[in-house]
Amino acid sequence: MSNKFESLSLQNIRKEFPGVLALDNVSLKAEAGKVHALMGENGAGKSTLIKILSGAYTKDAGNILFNGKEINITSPNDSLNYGIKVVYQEISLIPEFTVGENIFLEKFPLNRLGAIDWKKLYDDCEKLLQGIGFNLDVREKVANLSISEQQIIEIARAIFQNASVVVMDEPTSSLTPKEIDKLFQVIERLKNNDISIIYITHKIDEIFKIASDVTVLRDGKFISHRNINDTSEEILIQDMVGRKVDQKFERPLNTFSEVQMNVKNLSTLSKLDNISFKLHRGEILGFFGLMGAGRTELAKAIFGYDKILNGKIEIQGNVYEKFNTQTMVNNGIGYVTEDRKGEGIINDMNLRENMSLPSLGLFEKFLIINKVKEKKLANQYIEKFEVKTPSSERLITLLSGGNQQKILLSRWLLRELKIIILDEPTRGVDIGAKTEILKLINDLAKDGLSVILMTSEMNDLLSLSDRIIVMAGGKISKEFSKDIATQEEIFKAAAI
Amino acid sequence: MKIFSWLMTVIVASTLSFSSFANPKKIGYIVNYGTHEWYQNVIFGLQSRADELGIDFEVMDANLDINKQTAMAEDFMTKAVDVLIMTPVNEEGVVPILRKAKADGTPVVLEGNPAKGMTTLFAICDYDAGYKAGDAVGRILVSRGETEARVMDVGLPLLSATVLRSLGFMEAIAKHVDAVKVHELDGSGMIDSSVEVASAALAADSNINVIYGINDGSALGGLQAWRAAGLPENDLIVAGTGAEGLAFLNEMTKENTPYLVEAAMFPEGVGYTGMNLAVDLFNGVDVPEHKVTPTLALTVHNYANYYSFDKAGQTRQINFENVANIPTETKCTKYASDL
Amino acid sequence: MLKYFKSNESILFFLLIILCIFLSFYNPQFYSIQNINSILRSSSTVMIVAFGMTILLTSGEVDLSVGALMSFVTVIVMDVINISGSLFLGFLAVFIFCLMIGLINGLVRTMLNVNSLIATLAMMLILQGSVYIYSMAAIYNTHLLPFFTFIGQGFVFKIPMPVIIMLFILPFFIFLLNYTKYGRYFTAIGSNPSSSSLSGINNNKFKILGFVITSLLVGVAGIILASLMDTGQQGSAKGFELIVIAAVLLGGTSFKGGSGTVIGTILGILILKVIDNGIILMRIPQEFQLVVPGVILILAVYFDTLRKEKNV
Amino acid sequence: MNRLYKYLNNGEVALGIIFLIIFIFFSFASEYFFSLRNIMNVSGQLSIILIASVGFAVLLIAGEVDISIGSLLAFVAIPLVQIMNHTESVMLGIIVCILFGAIIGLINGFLSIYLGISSLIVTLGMLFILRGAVYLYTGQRPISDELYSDFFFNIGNGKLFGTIPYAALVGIVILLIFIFIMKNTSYGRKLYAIGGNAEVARLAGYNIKLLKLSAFVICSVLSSVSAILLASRIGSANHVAGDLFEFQVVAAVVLGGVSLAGGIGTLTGAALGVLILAVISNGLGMLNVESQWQMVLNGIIIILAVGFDELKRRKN
Repeated sequence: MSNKFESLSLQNIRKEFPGVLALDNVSLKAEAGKVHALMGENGAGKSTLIKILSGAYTKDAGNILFNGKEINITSPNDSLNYGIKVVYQEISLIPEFTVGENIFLEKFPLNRLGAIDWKKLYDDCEKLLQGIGFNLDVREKVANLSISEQQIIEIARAIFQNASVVVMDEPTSSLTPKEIDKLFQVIERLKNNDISIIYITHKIDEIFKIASDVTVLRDGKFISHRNINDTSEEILIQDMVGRKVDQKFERPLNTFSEVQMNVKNLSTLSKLDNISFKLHRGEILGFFGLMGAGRTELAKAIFGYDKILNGKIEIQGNVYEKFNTQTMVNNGIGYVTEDRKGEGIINDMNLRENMSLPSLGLFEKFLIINKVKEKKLANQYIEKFEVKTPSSERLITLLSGGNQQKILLSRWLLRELKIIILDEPTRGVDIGAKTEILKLINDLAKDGLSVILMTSEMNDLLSLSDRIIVMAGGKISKEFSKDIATQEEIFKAAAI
Repeated sequence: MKIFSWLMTVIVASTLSFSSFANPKKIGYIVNYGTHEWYQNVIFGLQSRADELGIDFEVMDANLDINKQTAMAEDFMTKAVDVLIMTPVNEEGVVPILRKAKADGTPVVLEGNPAKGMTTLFAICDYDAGYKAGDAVGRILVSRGETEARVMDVGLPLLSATVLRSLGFMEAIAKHVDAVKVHELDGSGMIDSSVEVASAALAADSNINVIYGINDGSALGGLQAWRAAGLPENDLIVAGTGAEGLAFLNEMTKENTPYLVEAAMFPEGVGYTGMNLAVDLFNGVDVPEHKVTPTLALTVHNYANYYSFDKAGQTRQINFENVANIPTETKCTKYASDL
Repeated sequence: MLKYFKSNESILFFLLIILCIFLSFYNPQFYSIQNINSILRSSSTVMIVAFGMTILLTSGEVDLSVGALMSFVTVIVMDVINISGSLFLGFLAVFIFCLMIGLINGLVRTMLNVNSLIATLAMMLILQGSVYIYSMAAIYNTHLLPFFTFIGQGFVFKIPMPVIIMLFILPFFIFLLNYTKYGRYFTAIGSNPSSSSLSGINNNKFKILGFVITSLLVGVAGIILASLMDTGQQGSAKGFELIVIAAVLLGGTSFKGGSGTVIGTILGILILKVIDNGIILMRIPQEFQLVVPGVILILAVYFDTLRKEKNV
Repeated sequence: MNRLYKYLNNGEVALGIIFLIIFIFFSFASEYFFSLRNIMNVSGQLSIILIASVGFAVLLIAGEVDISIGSLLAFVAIPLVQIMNHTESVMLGIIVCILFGAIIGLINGFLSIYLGISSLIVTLGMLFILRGAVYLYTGQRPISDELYSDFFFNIGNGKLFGTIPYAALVGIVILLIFIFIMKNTSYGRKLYAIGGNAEVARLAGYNIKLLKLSAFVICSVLSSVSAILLASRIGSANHVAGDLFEFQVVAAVVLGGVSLAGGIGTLTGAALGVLILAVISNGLGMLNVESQWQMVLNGIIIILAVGFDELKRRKN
């Protein structure tokens, strides 16, 4: 690979899975020194395309050209040899390894005896990280780092040695604005080194900051390739969704009186420190916090998943000091996790079974589950949310992330609910589904459901929340009512 | 008090030293399967004699782990026992131990089967024990006017000792009537596996009139399988081996039981003899290479001479004297090496 | 009925039929009532315990202490009935003891968070040792209660009692795993414990329940075994845990939790037992009783893997 | 302070402290325990389990398991003793024995990796198959060492300068080599990586199948080394050898903090696990504790030690 990298072309790529045509005649050209954005809803085929590039899948038809010459990628090794590096959306690091080990995972530096040269490894690693503007303890175990720090390691790993193409799959989804800025600087540097970047994101504003070209896929098909100067937000959304959507979303100023849940002085061993707040009936309470602020921890503590050290929760007059998830579910609370794969879906179950898991009591008569009734209700929600599946009896693992998320939401909505805790409900969800989900949240609140909305999407937060609580370092740092909340103020409160 | 006990010790010690032979102070016994009833009774016999002689007697249980047995031999040598008694988990496995013990100067007495490099052994004759039971069964068959013995042998091919028992049993019967081994089974020496394999075998062919078990569990397992299959017991004869514990006494003393013969091996007697042998070896007395311990075919008529059995209290008491008076071979008819 | 056979089960069913046909050609005795009864009787204790083990494996746990517990049960039941002369007290003692052991296994697993493979391995050692602390000698039947003998050795309409007991328990587990929420919960807990907990399921409660059910079933099997042996025998049921686990795995339950069926388990046990029986019928060296199940286990799981790969 | 806390929280240090407490306890409780002779004996005795445990731990770290090692112990001793008896060459016997071990490792690995059958199932099947094969081949009679050579005797029974058992030396050398490999070579780190997250490792371009296969072979080969030591100690290829050996190894390795889920744990920890169980066994024997109590105590200690470790992990 001594010759200089110029371009990588994917031509008429086709990939079929049993029953699904994942990619149909898709083409894309990545050129040295340019950022090529790849967009599309969930299930559009972006992940499949990347996996073909990285050698995780092999294509059924089509060509891959490297500097104009056809190449064969049949294994991750082939891909790495051509300098194609992928930064995956899901963290793909070894948690028990140190930062340095993870970055040099592909090739450990060896000394003359053939053993790992630890000093060189850590020295090089430190240099590399400083070179791209990040400071991390290279000897720390990755398991002890925050998600955003892990994301940085992913990126560093991809670029540490002779990359020609770096594929980034939603790299900013868990980064703070400051870190995103740094990432963009890194991308600029890569561009200057004639490296090509394939950049996948849902955040349209990012594209206009860094990309030169945009390719849009929909349902496994190639839709458009546009120069960034020839396009606009509206056009891109239309390309992705296939129809015009109103992305803007407003919620009128509301006042609430009936307290649904009262959290008092909640603390946990791990992070939370003396958290108190009230949640009203029909209210959407937004929570904002940077990585490590303790939002997810709070959600899990309230829901009874993590043990609390002290404090209590009052729900409609009942006071709980000791409780588990069962207590909360019985009290009409639901929780949608941010970690769909790890904590959400159950692989061995189909859609129906995944959906009805917490609510089997609804279908139970004399201990027997009425499967007909269960199926009916499941199908109702599959239709309502336009889940793309041939039937409710399909294994959930065969669905795309967005569709899985819809099932997980349905898991709670098909039962009588008073409060729902949503942790990043739109993460990794395409724009079409995202708007649907946001609208649904609004409708549910109108019907009297109380919503705790934890999201990093500032727009969603501001447009939906009736109040916003900002967390930092496991504490509540500030509370805003809808009318006075601004993006700047929120960031200020979060960055304490 | 302390002075008194000290004085006693001195007196006892000095009297002992005046006698022509000094008893060993400490003897260790590595048992292969110490929780088994048979070995419980062997240990009882060893301990009884050790107590009589004032010997400190310790037991370690290899629990059928051949690796552990080697480690335990080393441990006993560390504990500086005067004599080491061993029932090998497997007789071939102790050859290196014997070599080490020789280098260490620890005399070793084996129980059970001979091994290369050993000095002395105390054991029953497995072949002869089986033979005696077979002989008794043969007589009963003749007295019943039967001309053929159709035998289900609930055996244990894992051990040469148990194979010898089956062999002796069959050869003795053949002296009286035609002997056919209809089934040759591996009951693992356990009652539950014996029930299982015997059930299957009886389903294949239940034209049987003799069940032989290489130990009590195997014999009872065979009998239980027979009962569970709902077969008539009138013409059946069951013979077990070992007189390991209470099992055969319980069954044999029932009304109308087919369990008529037990090749008794008197484990308590085995232990008692073994302790004497160990003391002799320690004292440099000329010991036989194989000290045979008594065996006898027990029936409901003669068992009381050797065991007083309390059925309600579930205890048995051996009569060491009567057992010692049983005429005993000086040499076995067949050994493992003859197989 | 056919609807309840998932594909894996049909493979096993097919295998079983072939085995039976083969054996009956070889030895017509195979189809004698006596032989079938012998197979079914020796299968029934394994099956009874395997119902519980299926639940445990489905929920991602395992219990290696079943064999040791079973032999302990034979000793307890015989001893207590001997002393009290009451079947009821004997059974009560067994079930209280089993309940306790199941609870301890479950609590060690959930509260101390010890991997169940290790926790129950340790329990196996503890039970194997403590049964001799309870009594060094085997306990013989001195109560001579006819009903006790009937449990293991009796027949009803020519069907052995252990089989009838098994058939009595079986529908309960088919019902439990297929038609109630508990079946779903066990699957969910085994497949993704975080998710099931976040769905309001008390994982620990159901895991403990799984251990307790298994132990109680061991109690039933142990009573049958005691009756069959007419003895309370320490050291009996040696290697029983491996047979049960092998049969459940052969039946298509995954060791990683999440999928398992009672029908599959039953087929797995029947296959293993028919092989055992066939080896004796055909008078093949009994050593093959070790080799053949090993090969079958690997092959069956291999076919299952192939089938699953095709489906994805 | 923080550093001290971190240090004490390290699993191996905690195990080391447990070991020391046990060691000191037995030293005071038994007059025989704390003697050079006994300590040397124990170090020789535990080496059989130690060597197999090293291999087993390597395989566990790589995310697979092999519970057929007990049967393997009995199986590979057969070619060892047979060849020794027939050719009078101990070395040839050892080589063929290890070769047999490697082949079984390859078979286990092939079935689980290339055919995709869970390694637990494959090796459970292999456990039955190998034991059955041993019974069939030997007719359940041990094959004794008829060569009776000093060299072979000394492998498992001899002592360097009359004090240090050769077996212990073999064990320590193998342990140190593999500690080094697992810690400081890219091969070792790759095994950790595939055990920790196989998908990540695959995307990093590792040949996972080959790496896992090699771990199977290491496990089987090291178990074969254990088999050689055992054969020397029992002077035969014995059909009852290695029964329930796999349980002892699993208990020791997990006690040592190696995770059954793969990717976590160290060989130092595994060795400490072996050491603790061996010392307890020896100490209780020295105290003349009855075997049934030994079993009970062993069970309780395993639960407490692993439970304590887990609780501590959860607190963090």
